[in-house]
Amino acid sequence: MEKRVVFRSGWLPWALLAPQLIVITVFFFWPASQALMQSLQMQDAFGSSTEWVGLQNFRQLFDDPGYIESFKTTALFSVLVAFFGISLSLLLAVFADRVVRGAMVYKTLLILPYAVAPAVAAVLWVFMFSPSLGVVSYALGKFGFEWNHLLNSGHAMTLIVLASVWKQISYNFLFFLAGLQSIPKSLIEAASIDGARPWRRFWTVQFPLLSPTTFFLLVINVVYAFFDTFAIVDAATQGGPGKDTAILVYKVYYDGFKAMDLGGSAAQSVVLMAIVIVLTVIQFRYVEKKVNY
Amino acid sequence: MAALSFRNVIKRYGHGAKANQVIHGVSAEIADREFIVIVGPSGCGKSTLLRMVAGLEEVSAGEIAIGKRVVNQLEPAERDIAMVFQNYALYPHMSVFQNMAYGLKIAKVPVDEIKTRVDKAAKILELGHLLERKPRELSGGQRQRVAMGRAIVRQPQVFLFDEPLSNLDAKLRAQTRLEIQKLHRELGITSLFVTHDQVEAMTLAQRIIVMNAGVMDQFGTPEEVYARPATTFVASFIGSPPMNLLKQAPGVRPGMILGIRPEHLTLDADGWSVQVEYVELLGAERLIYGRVGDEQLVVRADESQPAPVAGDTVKIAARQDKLHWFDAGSGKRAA
Amino acid sequence: MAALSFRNVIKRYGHGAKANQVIHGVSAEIADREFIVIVGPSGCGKSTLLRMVAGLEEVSAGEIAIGKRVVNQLEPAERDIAMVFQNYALYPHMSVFQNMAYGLKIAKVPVDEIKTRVDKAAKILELGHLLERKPRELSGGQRQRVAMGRAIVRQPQVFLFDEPLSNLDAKLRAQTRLEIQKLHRELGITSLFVTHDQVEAMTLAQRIIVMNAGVMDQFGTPEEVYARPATTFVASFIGSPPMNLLKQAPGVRPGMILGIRPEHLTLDADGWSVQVEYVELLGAERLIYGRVGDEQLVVRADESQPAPVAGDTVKIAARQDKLHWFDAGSGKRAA
Amino acid sequence: MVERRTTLGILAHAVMIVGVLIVAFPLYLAFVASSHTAQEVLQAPMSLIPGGHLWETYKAALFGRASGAGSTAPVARMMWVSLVSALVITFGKIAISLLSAFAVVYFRFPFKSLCFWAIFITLMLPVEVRIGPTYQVVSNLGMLNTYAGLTIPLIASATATFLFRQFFLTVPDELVEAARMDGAGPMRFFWDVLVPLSKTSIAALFVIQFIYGWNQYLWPLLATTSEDMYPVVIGIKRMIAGGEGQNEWNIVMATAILAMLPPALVVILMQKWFVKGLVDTEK
Amino acid sequence: QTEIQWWHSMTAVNGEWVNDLAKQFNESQKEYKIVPTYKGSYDESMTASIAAFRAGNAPHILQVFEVGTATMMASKGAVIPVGQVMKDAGAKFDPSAYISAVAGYYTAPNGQMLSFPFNSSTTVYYYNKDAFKAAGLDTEKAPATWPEVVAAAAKLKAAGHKCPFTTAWQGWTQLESFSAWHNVEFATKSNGLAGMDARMKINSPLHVRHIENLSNMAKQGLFVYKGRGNVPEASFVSGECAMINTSSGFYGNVAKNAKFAYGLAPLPYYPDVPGAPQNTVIGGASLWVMSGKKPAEYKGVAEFFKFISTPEVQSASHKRTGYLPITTAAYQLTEKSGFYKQNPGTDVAVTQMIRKVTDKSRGIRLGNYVQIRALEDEELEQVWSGKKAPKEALDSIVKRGDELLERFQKANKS
Ligand SMILES: Nc1ncnc2c1ncn2[C@@H]1O[C@H](COP(=O)(O)OP(=O)(O)OP(=O)(O)O)[C@@H](O)[C@H]1O
Ligand SMILES: Nc1ncnc2c1ncn2[C@@H]1O[C@H](COP(=O)(O)OP(=O)(O)OP(=O)(O)O)[C@@H](O)[C@H]1O
Ligand SMILES: O=P(O)(O)OC[C@@H](O)CO
Ligand SMILES: [Mg+2]
Ligand SMILES: [Mg+2]
Repeated sequence: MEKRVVFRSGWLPWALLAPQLIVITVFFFWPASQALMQSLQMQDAFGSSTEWVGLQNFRQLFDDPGYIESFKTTALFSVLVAFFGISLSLLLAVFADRVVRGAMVYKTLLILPYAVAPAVAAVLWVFMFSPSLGVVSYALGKFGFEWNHLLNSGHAMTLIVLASVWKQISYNFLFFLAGLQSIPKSLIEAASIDGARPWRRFWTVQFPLLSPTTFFLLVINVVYAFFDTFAIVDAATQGGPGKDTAILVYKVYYDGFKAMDLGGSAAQSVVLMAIVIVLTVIQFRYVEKKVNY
Repeated sequence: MAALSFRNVIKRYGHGAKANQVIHGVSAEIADREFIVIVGPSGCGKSTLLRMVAGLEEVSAGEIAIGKRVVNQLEPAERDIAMVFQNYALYPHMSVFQNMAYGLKIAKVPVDEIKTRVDKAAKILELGHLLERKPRELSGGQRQRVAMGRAIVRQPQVFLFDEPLSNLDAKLRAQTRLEIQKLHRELGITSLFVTHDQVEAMTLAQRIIVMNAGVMDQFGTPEEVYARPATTFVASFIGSPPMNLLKQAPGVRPGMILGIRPEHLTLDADGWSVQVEYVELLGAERLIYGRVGDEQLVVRADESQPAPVAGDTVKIAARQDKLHWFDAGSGKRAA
Repeated sequence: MAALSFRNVIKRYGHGAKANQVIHGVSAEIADREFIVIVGPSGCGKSTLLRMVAGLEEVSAGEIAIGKRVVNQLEPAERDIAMVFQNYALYPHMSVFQNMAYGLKIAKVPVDEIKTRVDKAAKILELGHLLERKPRELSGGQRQRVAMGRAIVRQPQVFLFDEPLSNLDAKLRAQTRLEIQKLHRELGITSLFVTHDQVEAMTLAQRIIVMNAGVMDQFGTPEEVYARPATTFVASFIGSPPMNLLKQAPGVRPGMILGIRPEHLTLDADGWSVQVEYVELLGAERLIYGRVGDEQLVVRADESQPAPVAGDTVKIAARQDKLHWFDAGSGKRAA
Repeated sequence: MVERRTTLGILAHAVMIVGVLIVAFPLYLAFVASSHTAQEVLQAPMSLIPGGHLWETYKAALFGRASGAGSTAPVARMMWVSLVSALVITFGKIAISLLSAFAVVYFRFPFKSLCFWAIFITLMLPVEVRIGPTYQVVSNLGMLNTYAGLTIPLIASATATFLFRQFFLTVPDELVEAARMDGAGPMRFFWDVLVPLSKTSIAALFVIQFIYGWNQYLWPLLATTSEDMYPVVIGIKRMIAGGEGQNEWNIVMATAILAMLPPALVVILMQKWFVKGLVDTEK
Repeated sequence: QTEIQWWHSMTAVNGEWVNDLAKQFNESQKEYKIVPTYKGSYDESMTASIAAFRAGNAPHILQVFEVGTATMMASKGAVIPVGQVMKDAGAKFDPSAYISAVAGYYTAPNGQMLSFPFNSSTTVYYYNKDAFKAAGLDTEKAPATWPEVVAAAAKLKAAGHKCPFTTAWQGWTQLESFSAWHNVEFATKSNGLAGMDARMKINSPLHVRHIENLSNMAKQGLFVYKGRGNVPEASFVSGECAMINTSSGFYGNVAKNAKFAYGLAPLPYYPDVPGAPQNTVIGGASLWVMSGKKPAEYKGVAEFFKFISTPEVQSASHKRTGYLPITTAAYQLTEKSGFYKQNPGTDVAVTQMIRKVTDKSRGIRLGNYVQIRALEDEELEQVWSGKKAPKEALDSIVKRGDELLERFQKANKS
């Protein structure tokens, strides 16, 4: 897309772009190419010996059932986070949209988790669900439900999903609310004159019209689940039990920084970058199309 | 198709101390198959009145009846009405066909019949080739027709239109006006049409309701409203340029207002001396703006009359059979 | 204040194979202090022409001169012009005062003088009490006046207006038209005013440029353009309802087109038989739509004439001194 | 809404109240825990009514008199580090993004689309995926344990540039034209018109970036090695070591609450702008 | 004043101890200042420091747990042997003053002491006497064998105890120490001490039997899993779990925070295994000196090491934390003070360690050991949760562990 009128200057645009270009070159492209290089190397922990190994790291990666497992874990986790994050916040937004009195109070309380760091969110949830001193696990115990995320991978997954969804709900909520409020009121009225009751109206009019917002949030939530939840996993389960909650970023970090397998970790970085680039392009295409019409 | 009655309808927005009454007791009986236009300046309560009929606003007091049913307590869906909105309110994510079919689908009309009815409406409105398009792929006029189509397929008792033409350009507006008239002739559905444009009102209406600040100033045929405006408000609102309303011109008694339309003033006759301020040429005719004493005056003159220029003083006479007299206090028609 | 010349101006968008020529050699001499309106349908190149004068678009070929200076190569700011945009393009974050003062501030006009000039302009436009407001706190008409004020304070050689009234409602539009005229009388600055509304063109212009698909069809006073349209395009574009253009009516030779304005047709005379299709009442007069043979026809009749209804057949005659003849091939005026 | 029925209204309130209760519960719990002594918190289940040790706990947290597991560094200092880095990230990102978006939207120049893609490819690639090499780059540049190291690498992403670009595209062309007619050059236009117009977008980005900067975890975990450069989020994690029972949960929770306060304030005070800025520009 | 950075992983009581040591040293002289920084758990701080080293930003002194020893040893040029540091600084340094089991572990084949044995520990057994009493068990006689542990646990459970037995550092206590204690191989090549080509051996029938035993306990609720690393220790202090296998270095914490009577005892064993009990392996951590610093700074490091190896400091540390006294002199000093008499069980760790060692029990030093620990955790968790059979899990540890060992061998071959 282009502006009709543009300024003419040979050097000015470059001067304007310079800070950004410098920063991304030094802190993005350089490291990224570094990652690419390292993915083809094998190094000892202290970096004193380096050996080119071609695609061996990648081969090893995809031969490793643990990695494939981690893919599945990530997929499951992202789907759960995106699904619950989006649907719960949509539910809240739909009702918040109806509420007139007290709306401000509800809204303010609902957006608070946005301010909480993922790492802190995990701490809060671990604290609630700790098998020995958690208030919630205690309450669950009273109902005869033994909560133990240390051994039960279902529980562990539930815990990180809960914490991640909780953390993300505010953000989604804000967008949905804004999205709902930007749907022209007359459309709702038209639908009600057409005979649609609230439930039907929601599914046939409001929800389809929210689809740009939903799509946007879907991408954001998936990216969030892929990356920003590292802190949650690290603080809540450390990938356990077994490797049942070791999502991809956690594994990158773990293999690179804990296991000191730089080549393997770099190879994983490269794979992740590829995934994200695909996501970016999809998102970009979509946004671009949308702005055009 | 049904008659429509307003019985002392009142509308207040807000509650208690903050309540703000915007409709002050409107009563009107609209016959079956009639085409009624509600006209009035912005904020006078036209939309509010219409939306009460639609069920989009609650009636604060009084009754609205469609046919024999008082509908005050019914949901919009239960009133058997259809409405065309100013911005059309087409569902942007549905095709033209889906837009028109939506209401029928909800009413569980069989698929076959939906198709027949939509096709028929599309044919009437010449939308046949556009059925698969999305609203954003249509021009303003086409969108407007889809909005009408959506109303038509429902075969409702009453059509409601809230300024449906105001987003169209002048040419399209004129053309759509004709289409609406044609449609009404064909379908004969009782219609309530809101506009603030008096030309629209005059050309479309069988009867006009002139609203003024929440009050119904006049309810009559276009001819009546034009020829015998019930209040100074109606007199000045209907007709362009508006009727000259004179308080101090020679021959006007105190406490009275004399109304005379610009086209009923003749140049070069034996009458008031008018100072010409400027002249506007409108194709076939001229508007001459002038001043008699302290009062502004407009004369509409055609080519056959002489053409004064700004600064001239001309003599002007009014056709005596076209004088309107109003009470200066109430603004009501005196004779 | 300065004269303005177009010398065989051509405009192409794009380059090479994709080039798209939209202005095909326009030449015109506009005198100092003249008020020129450029009128034509959407997409005919009006804005493009104006924007070339402003320096917002490059001239592909030909010359534009302001006063004695060819301005083709000058930056907009150097051309000593001011422009009023359709959407006003007010700086939303600046107050009215700041909006008007911005250009002067950049030109480093001393603060005192800025103040004087803005105040003066504000007074002329009755904006004095609004100077501290932000554009969003103004009504459409007020915004329009601010946009004009911004142009005025610059005391430019030439005023450019790109459909500045099209966002206003009918009443305000009429009123603003008068204000622009008054302003032009007072300041006498050469003005180029773009519109697609022929009424606006007729009422405002000293001379009208009628554009049609990148070509200047006619350049003349409103009276000339109305009374002696140079092409069928001009004939049908100017006047509402437009001139009837008949190819097959009795008495029209093949290869020719007969033009006759609706107001020059009289009912009940000894002439063509016309089948009335419907009648539109416009306050003081009626538009009678009918058909003579295969051709559509509109008659404008005032109250004094009889009032046929749809379905009637009436006799219609044309005033012989008001006939226009065009060549059917080129569309050019024959007589 | 169209329906007048009160049942729906009541349902709406009910859903909101349940939602708010669930969403706010963890925060309430944290607050309650921070008002008890460490021993009281360990009483499974902990009392759900606030205790009387609020002030002591916060004092201990803020000034580092805790004696529990892990780090006992004063939270006040960490808050300061967090604040500085969050602000540097926020303003740095907004500043460079405004400039580059301006260049990309309002100029035509060679290799424009290359630059464009180079910038936007960084849009969603978070530091996490190139964490190792980035760490090395930063350490090669000697920026570990500095505010620069803590912040600049996080500035290297295009989110803000993208947002501004989207916004600039919605600014009517006529405004540039009017400015040009008024004699304004590019930079003049940028400062006098574009930046003031971008206020809402800037505000929205301020919120997003502030939160983003404040809540960083993985990067500071690596980029800081000295305790007086720990941001508060790391501080919290550092306080938890060696099992639930050993941690002074009251202090941990007090710190969590403290760590939340500044971003929460930013979010609450700016929520109106935040959404507006994002929605107006189509994300 | 020369600042010396010291990164450690000591928390709670042990964290206070470390800070106090630094403070005492800093107050004892004016020239140097030790700055201790908590860098997270053992594995966290180790990886953080390696990363820091690569970035040229390593601390002077780094506390690395025994698991990281092989990695540190293999690092070429990253560390300076402690022996060297002391020699260069002209400090008197006599390796023979150290308890041989400890010194041996950190000494290179050429006899050079590589790191300073700072907080060496070994696995011991803690039990809650109050809980034992409530369950009708003999509070003065801890269960000595695994069958006795099971029986005791069953009684505790019957008495309503929710967590009769747990273990911290499950890999260390239940596989590594377990192997040495029963004199079976954990890995070939003398558990890695004799070369980088060692391979895992922990799927032997005895190992399987033990894990099966624990797994059954878990099923019956006699053993409750409380997490990785030292995390489970908290559940003992809080009284939730009545018995725990963990480091002797946990003593200080228990002594300070336990609100109940407790006892220390040797690790349990299987009485039918010949040679059991043998001895336990060393745990805890040692201090490594990183390369690339200024001579003056190394001098300070040497001074500090000298300070903390004085018998007085050593003995005080031992008493305070439960870590082993690493010099014979310190042990004797402690004994003389009557500490062991007053605090029965505190000598368990020492006596367990100083028995005669075999090739299978001298210690364990493997490459990529950190990850092997991690996969021990992962696999064992699968067993406790019933998702994998013990044999299957142990086989998997062997297989995956061998891969890691191979990789390490390859990456460090030259
Ligand atoms: N929801 C509302 N709450 C309070 N007052 C309202 C509401 N809707 C309309 N009003 C007020 O009621 C009066 C009538 O409004 P209404 O929309 O009916 O006017 P209108 O005649 O349709 O005007 P327009 O031609 O501008 O559409 C106005 O004064 C308006 O401010
Ligand atoms: N930037 C451009 N690039 C390519 N073609 C253009 C551009 N701007 C205008 N055109 C084309 O030039 C022609 C004339 O456009 P212009 O805007 O001058 O029309 P206009 O007479 O002002 O119409 P309107 O009344 O709709 O404003 C149109 O066909 C238009 O599509
Ligand atoms: O708790 P510590 O300090 O004795 O250390 C235990 C570690 O050796 C386990 O590998
Ligand atoms: Mg209205
Ligand atoms: Mg135009």
